[in-house]
Amino acid sequence: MSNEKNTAERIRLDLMIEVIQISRGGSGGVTGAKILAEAAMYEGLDAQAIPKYGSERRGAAVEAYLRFDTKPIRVHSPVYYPQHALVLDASLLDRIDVDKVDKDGVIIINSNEVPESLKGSGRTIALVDASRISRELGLILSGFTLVNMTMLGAFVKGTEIVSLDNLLKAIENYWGEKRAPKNMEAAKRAYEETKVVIA
Amino acid sequence: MSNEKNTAERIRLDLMIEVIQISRGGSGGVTGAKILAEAAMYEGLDAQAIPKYGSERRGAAVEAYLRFDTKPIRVHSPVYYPQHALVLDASLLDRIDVDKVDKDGVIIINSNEVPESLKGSGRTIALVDASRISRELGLILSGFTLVNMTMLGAFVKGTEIVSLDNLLKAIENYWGEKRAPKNMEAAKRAYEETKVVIA
Amino acid sequence: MPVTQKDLMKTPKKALLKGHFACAGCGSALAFRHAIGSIADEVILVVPASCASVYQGSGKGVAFNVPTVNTAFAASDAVASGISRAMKKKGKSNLKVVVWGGDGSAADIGIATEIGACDRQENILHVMYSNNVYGNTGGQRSGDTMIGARTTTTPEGNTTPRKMVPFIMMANNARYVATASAAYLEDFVGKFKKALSLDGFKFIQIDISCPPNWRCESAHSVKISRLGVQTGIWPLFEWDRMTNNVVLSTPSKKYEVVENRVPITEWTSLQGRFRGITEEEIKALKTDTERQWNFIRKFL
Amino acid sequence: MPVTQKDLMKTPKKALLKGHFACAGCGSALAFRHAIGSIADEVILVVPASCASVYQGSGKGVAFNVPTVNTAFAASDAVASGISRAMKKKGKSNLKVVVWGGDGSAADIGIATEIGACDRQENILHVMYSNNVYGNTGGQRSGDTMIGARTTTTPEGNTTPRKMVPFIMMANNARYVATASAAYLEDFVGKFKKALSLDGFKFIQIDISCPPNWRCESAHSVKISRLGVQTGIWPLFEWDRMTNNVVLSTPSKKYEVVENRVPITEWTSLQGRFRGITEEEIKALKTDTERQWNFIRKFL
Amino acid sequence: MTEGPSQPKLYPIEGVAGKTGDWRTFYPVVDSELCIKCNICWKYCPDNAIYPADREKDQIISFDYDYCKGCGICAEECPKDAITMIPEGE
Amino acid sequence: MTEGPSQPKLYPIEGVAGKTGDWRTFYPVVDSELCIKCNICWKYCPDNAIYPADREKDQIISFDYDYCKGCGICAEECPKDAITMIPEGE
Amino acid sequence: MVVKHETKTMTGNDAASYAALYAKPEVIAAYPITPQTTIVENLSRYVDEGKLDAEFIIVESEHSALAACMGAAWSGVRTFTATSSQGLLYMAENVFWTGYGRLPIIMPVVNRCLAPGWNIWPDFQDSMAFRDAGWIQMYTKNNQEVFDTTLQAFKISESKDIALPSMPCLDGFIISHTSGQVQLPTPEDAYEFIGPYSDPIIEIDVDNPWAFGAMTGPEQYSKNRKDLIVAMERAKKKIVSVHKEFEERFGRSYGNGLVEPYGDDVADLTIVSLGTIGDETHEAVDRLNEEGLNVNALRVRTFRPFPEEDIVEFAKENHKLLVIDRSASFGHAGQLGIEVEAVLKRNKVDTPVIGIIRGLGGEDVPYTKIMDDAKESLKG
Amino acid sequence: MVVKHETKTMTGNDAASYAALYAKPEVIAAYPITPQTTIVENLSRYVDEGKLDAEFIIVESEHSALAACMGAAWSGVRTFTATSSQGLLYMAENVFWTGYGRLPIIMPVVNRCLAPGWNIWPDFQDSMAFRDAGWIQMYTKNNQEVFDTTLQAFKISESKDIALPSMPCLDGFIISHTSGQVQLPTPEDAYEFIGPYSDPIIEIDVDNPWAFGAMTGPEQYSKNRKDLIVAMERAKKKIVSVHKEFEERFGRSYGNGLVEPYGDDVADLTIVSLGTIGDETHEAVDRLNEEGLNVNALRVRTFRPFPEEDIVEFAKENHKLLVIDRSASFGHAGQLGIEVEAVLKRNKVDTPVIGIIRGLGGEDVPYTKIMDDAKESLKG
Ligand SMILES: Cc1ncc(C[n+]2csc(CCOP(=O)(O)OP(=O)(O)O)c2C)c(N)n1
Ligand SMILES: Cc1ncc(C[n+]2csc(CCOP(=O)(O)OP(=O)(O)O)c2C)c(N)n1
Ligand code: SF4
Ligand code: SF4
Ligand code: SF4
Ligand code: SF4
Ligand code: SF4
Ligand code: SF4
Ligand SMILES: [Mg+2]
Ligand SMILES: [Mg+2]
Repeated sequence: MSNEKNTAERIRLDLMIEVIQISRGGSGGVTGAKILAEAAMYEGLDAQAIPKYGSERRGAAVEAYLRFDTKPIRVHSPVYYPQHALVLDASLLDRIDVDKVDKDGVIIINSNEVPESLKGSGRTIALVDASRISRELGLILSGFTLVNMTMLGAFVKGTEIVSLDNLLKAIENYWGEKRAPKNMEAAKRAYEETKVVIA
Repeated sequence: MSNEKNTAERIRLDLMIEVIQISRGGSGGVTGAKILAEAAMYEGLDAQAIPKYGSERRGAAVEAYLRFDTKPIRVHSPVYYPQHALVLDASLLDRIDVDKVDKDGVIIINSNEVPESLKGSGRTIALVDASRISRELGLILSGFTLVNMTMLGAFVKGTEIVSLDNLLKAIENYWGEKRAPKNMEAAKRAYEETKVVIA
Repeated sequence: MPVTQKDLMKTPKKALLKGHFACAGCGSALAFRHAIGSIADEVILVVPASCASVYQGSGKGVAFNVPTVNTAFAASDAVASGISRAMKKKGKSNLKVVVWGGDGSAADIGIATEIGACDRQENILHVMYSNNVYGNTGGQRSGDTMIGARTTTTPEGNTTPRKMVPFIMMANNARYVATASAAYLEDFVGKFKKALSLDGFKFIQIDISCPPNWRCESAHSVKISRLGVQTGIWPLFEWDRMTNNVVLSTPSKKYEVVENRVPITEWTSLQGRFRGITEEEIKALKTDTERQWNFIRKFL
Repeated sequence: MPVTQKDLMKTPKKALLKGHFACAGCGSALAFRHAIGSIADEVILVVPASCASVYQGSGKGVAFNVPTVNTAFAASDAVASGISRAMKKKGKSNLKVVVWGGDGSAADIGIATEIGACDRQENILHVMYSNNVYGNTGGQRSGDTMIGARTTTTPEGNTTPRKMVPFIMMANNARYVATASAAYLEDFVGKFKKALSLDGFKFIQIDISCPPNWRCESAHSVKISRLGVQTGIWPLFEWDRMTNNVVLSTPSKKYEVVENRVPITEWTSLQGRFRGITEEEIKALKTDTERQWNFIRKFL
Repeated sequence: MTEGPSQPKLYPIEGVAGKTGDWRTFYPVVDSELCIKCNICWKYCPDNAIYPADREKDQIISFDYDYCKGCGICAEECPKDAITMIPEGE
Repeated sequence: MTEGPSQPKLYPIEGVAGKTGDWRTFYPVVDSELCIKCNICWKYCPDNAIYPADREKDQIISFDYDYCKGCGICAEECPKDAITMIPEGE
Repeated sequence: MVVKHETKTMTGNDAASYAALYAKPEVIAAYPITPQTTIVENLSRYVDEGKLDAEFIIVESEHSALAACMGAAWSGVRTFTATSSQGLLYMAENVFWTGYGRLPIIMPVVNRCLAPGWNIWPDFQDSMAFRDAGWIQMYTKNNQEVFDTTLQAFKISESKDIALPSMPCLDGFIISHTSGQVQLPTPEDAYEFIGPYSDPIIEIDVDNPWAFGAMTGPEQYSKNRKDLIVAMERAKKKIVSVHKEFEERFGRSYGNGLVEPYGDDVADLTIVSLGTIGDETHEAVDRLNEEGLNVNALRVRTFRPFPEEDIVEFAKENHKLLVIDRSASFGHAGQLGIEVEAVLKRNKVDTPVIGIIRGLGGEDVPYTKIMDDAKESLKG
Repeated sequence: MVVKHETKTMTGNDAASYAALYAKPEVIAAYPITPQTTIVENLSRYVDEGKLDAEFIIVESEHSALAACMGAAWSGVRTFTATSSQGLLYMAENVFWTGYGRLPIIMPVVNRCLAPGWNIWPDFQDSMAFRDAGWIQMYTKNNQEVFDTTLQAFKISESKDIALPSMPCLDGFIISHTSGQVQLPTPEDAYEFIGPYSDPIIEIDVDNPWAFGAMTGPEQYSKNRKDLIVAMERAKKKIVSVHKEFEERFGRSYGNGLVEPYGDDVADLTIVSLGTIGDETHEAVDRLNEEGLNVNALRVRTFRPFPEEDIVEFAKENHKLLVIDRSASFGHAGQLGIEVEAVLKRNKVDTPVIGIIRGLGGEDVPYTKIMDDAKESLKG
């Protein structure tokens, strides 16, 4: 269960890659994870998106997990030692145990800057102001800025597990003709704007 | 299960005695059997009264079984090969398989005379006009003549398994002060009037 | 479409074959014979646990000469829903799905199922025949037992009022609700056929007398039912969602006026279940009867 | 005994501790806070499966600061009966046994249990808070879903009328029946306390808004509830067995007159569950609202 | 075609409870003098054990004693008291 | 005395769902100029996150930001529009 | 100890009712179903006549019957109900709730088979369906044992270290409606034996509120269940000790309370069974012995907790087991048979086991039939 | 046979919904309960959107959900529902009715543990409680198998020589709510595989009336049950043959349909389990093998009918079994463990069996835990 190999090695060795995602109830995090699993499928990978259900409410922190593998996935547990972390709301960063995230992995954060707690950690951080992008594109529901699709772009940029094309295909497929364009645009813009830095 | 011993032998050998009773739904046959079991208890016997439940309705034929033994009874089946038969309504005689009743047993019938079917059978028959006795004593409920207590007197007379005194005690106990006298009287009169004949 | 005695004679076939298991004088079997008989060639019966599940027969065969599905005690309206929908799917909506059950299922254990089917406006008719008691299990109190009745679970007399399922079904927006009595068979069959002509969930409660549990002479079965109407204990009426109005049925019209009613004791005195009923109980029974009439009056 | 906002401030203790699991803007938690708060030192709560079984908390502890028994979905009124009888036996009849549950248990799966307790005249109060939907499982249609509402099991809009459990309880001869709204908390708490002062089975339905399932802004929660009353969609009233009469509550009085009502679209337009509602649906919803008023009028 | 499973399925027959005439303790007799062929007795018989009268054929009612349970309703309801209940065996 | 069985029993605590202030995306602020101490906001808060105003002590309402979920009802219901919802972080 | 006894002739249902009467439950809720009905009727009568000072709740279904008892149990009072067959299934949710919630409710189950078709006669399919539910289950052989077991059940279930509901099982009609002799202690002696329920397992308290059954995570949940597993283990000892205490006081016993052996210690064949078949088996054993066949018997009185050790001990000494089930786990085999095989396997006992199913739907299982089966098994 | 496939990413509940959609049931009735809910929602949507031409009955309880399906089944149409946990218990009476009545209803059960306390996470206590009820039970390991099994279930259950309802079981959340890849055949191919339900097992017919489920005496009753026993035996073969046919057509298989062995034929330890633990076990086996430990696995896919022969065959060759249950029969042991022990005993297989219970109340059972358990077992 622990990090036996680093991410680069894992990819080379065809080992499974695991990701933790943290978001707020109502922000579509679970949908995002599902779309990512679909994008990975287009990539030819086997993928799993596991929402951690509890009594999540709108605004409360919600975890989800992702797995990607070149072989069929036979593991069903939550992810304990992820390679990467996807943080849809910077204020939730303290909800995940960063020490359990692979040192060589990427932490993708909806933020303009490296959060205090990570500064000087030497970690690879992918940063994007997804909230702004989403707001600009009008991705708002009942006062809630929907950053889920946007952050997928950042994830793809930060981890390169799936291609942007396949991500866009998955988004398009999920949202359907009418609603896809805005969401694809959000992912694309995030992809472009994401900066990968070493903290 | 078959008649391994005749009744006389059974009593001598302390073997179980089994009885079949047939009556009409609503005529109190089940109560009668229960009271008989209680009378046997006073006699120091172990006794069982088994109503055969089905969808009996008022007027329809209802079977019940009785067992008496000096040892605890461990048998729970219906009675297949009774020593005696107790027939609360002569018209129901054809509902029981007389061939399965012990040749040396007694068939107690609510009737003035030996029924056609038994004539010349050589069987021991105990006869009493219980309906008349009951009517005379006013043992009638919603137009139904209640012969159950009356026939207990005949049974006791015919089989001598329990004493009249113990029967009366059981009747008294069941009916309570107010309603017992009439019922005891019915049993007593039947006891006196019962004629045991060889058919 | 008023039904006459003549009409009762014109049934497509006998719905209830002779030699069934009902007690002598059973009002439920009597009602069944005419109502189900009137549509015996196009009915599907659903029968919850009740005397009807027993008097239909056993072992060798059944006395019900129409398709019959016996169901768990609380399941019948849902089973009927499933049948009705399946028949619709098969293009056989002409077939009438009728639940024929007692007060136990309709008023107690199965009322959620029934209200559910009503809420969904399923195209079925529920006939609740009420002997005011769990007859099949030997006469325990049901929700439809009236004040003062001695049952095996209320040996000193029941103290709570009748549940009045017809009112509940009115409140629950059924398509059609009616009450009936085994003493007024033409009236009953008329309502039964009218109900079947309407789409949606229909409910009829028919009070039927039950000699063993009412502890009465079987010969008095119909008479007691009639007295139930004449004493005002059991008001006969129809209610239709379209009008939200109650129409009193002819046999009951006169008895809306308390003065016209036959004294309640003429009805109780014929029944062993009321032996020992006290003055207060009679009074409470009358008060509850008036409560029912008052409810009805709101809709007149 | 009219309750004022001042009275709301005088609670024996807080019934609902801060940091509970209800969604932001939950009308049910709001109603709970004041009603249960008003008798927090002498209440025993019975909670069927519902949002209330979730928002009370989990894991470390609970936000309900009163004795609480969580029950199976259909079991609460029977559990409450058992508690009430046991307390009677123990000489603690002063304690109030309150069922606090949703429309799912009260209108659907548990209505037989509820009608049974009502029939037995158990000394309990059932508060049905209705968000017109199975909230806890993610917003499926319940028996109390109104015409036109989009739910996850009626994505194209519900077609059947609301069940109107209060009417059913009136028909079922409850001791006291009332409706309430989370926008009129003094009115609600007044009814709540009145109910608790009476012996027997009492029933209150309070409509509460539910931001996630009504797909509305949480800030609009109270406003939408208020509009529910002002549009006439949700009439507030009391009914008492003793009088068999309905008394319209002050907030609703004006809206008996159709002309006085706020247009229904002011209410629907704030809620995503009515997005795409058609003219016919609106009409059907209005017709059904009028049906409810008509039922009430019979008892005025 | 495969045969279906063994299920608790029963078919309609007459006399499922046997000849229920057996249950009787009284039996009905009609007085042809009194009978006005109104068929009220027929209507009220829970056991369908009365053959109805036919005015046209001038035929009065009669009983199916195989199945009549002897409840006595017909006698009680006959407007002309044309039916009498007689104890069985008499 | 024997100890009882292990049963699913929980005791009341504050903050069972954690500091639910976390859930907020907007937070309420009151304008003391506008507030008339009517406590309507207090009444309508589902989270009991408003400390009521006290006219006698001339004290206006205030918020318990640890638990306020930011629903915005108080702002919506305040008759004087004395409450404003501000995006978190601003 | 010398105690006064009175012998009465009564049905098995009467015997269960007497045990309840003597235990003085404070709340009773029940719903009628054949063949349990007369228990409900007896208790209504006791209460209506003032013989029993209890609240009797005439509910509208079995789901509510048990629910009402649960409400009473949470309130800390002694409570009682009874059911059968469809009724037991209809209350299924609450049966598990009671067991998992550790509420000490006593509920005789009058065994009757399950529909369809409607059939009111006995088999054990109904109670067997709840063998996972966290209830103590004891199968009785006659009216006397019904009384004794029901009384013992109160004492066992209400112990704080046990806190498990009990389901005394009695064959429908065969026991429930058959009259036989039952020795009754005085009501006072009976009550003294079980004692008042004065230190309840759980009790609603407005001054010290708790919430029962709120959302529970895997950790606490599995802790509760593990404690249930342990409590069941403890219950075995408790059943034995209460049974022994009962024997000392009233002079009657059923083996050690868990299993009742009959006949010689060692035999060529042991007949293992439940309920009245167990009693009938004693008759069969005597007759087989008379015929010179070396057969003995083991009646499993307590099925939950399952008396693994006792069965294994007995099986070890014997040469073959014939297990007679009156129910089946369709798609596999009889429930008792399966579990007997399992414990022998687990304990490496080689004694062969033959499992047969008899008496489904109330088919009669006379001792002659058992003798035939035994002879067949001796051959095989 | 070459068939078109499409791979989609979907949850386990979606997979069950697709199987239902493709089978074209004519009547569906269901009631929501976490974690089954999305199946109901999917099907409502299919019907509301016109994708599926079925009557959807939005009932007021699970008792009614299954009852409505039964009504439809009696009417001779294909029918479908789904439930979980408390919902399954609430419909208990009808679950038995359907099994004993031989109505071919397909009802996925999304496994969730039973209250109290409320807990929405998975264990198998719910479906296990119905192992006597006359239903085929298959436990699945992932989303793909959910689809495949649900589809197969229609073909198996609706065969006239089987006529048994089917309960495909899927771990709540772990399967039901986790998205993964599922290969879907075309709707046409899927439908062709199971075929229309054109020769119904039973069908209401006004021209040839019968009564179903009337009072039934012991003789006919036990005849019905004996036929049920035999049908379950036949079902084993049918499951294998339908599974084979499925494999030929669609190229996917799960062992022989009854059990799925994994790893070497012979090992020092065989891990026997159900559901996703079975899948996780494969991971554990590979890793244990990598560590040089000789371990293999047997996933019991079909629990009812119980694949006695297959388990025995496999056990014979191996040296020790570790059976992992995700449920317990309180007062005895894990249900799978008990039954595995029983069949080994019955068939005189000496291979020792160790039974453990894991994952109650949704406790996670990662392969690391399984590896630890295996190592422990290898020692003991
Ligand atoms: C779940 C369940 N509980 C109890 C029963 C037993 N039971 C069968 S019929 C019946 C009473 C039926 O009463 P009612 O509906 O009034 O019909 P009646 O017998 O009076 O015709 C009862 C309690 C049952 N079959 N199922
Ligand atoms: C027997 C049973 N069926 C289904 C469920 C699942 N369930 C739990 S809460 C709920 C809906 C509750 O709806 P409602 O009563 O309206 O309360 P709300 O969640 O809206 O507050 C459902 C369907 C259950 N717990 N038990
Ligand atoms: S008990 Fe009553 S309702 Fe039942 S069959 Fe007999 S008379 Fe009819
Ligand atoms: S879903 Fe609705 S009722 Fe449930 S807690 Fe949230 S707001 Fe309240
Ligand atoms: S009721 Fe009387 S008069 Fe009328 S047909 Fe019958 S016997 Fe003749
Ligand atoms: S006595 Fe009864 S059963 Fe016989 S004919 Fe008359 S009404 Fe019919
Ligand atoms: S509602 Fe507005 S005015 Fe009233 S107390 Fe609150 S902030 Fe002040
Ligand atoms: S925003 Fe909502 S939770 Fe916060 S104080 Fe205002 S009403 Fe309360
Ligand atoms: Mg009835
Ligand atoms: Mg709700």
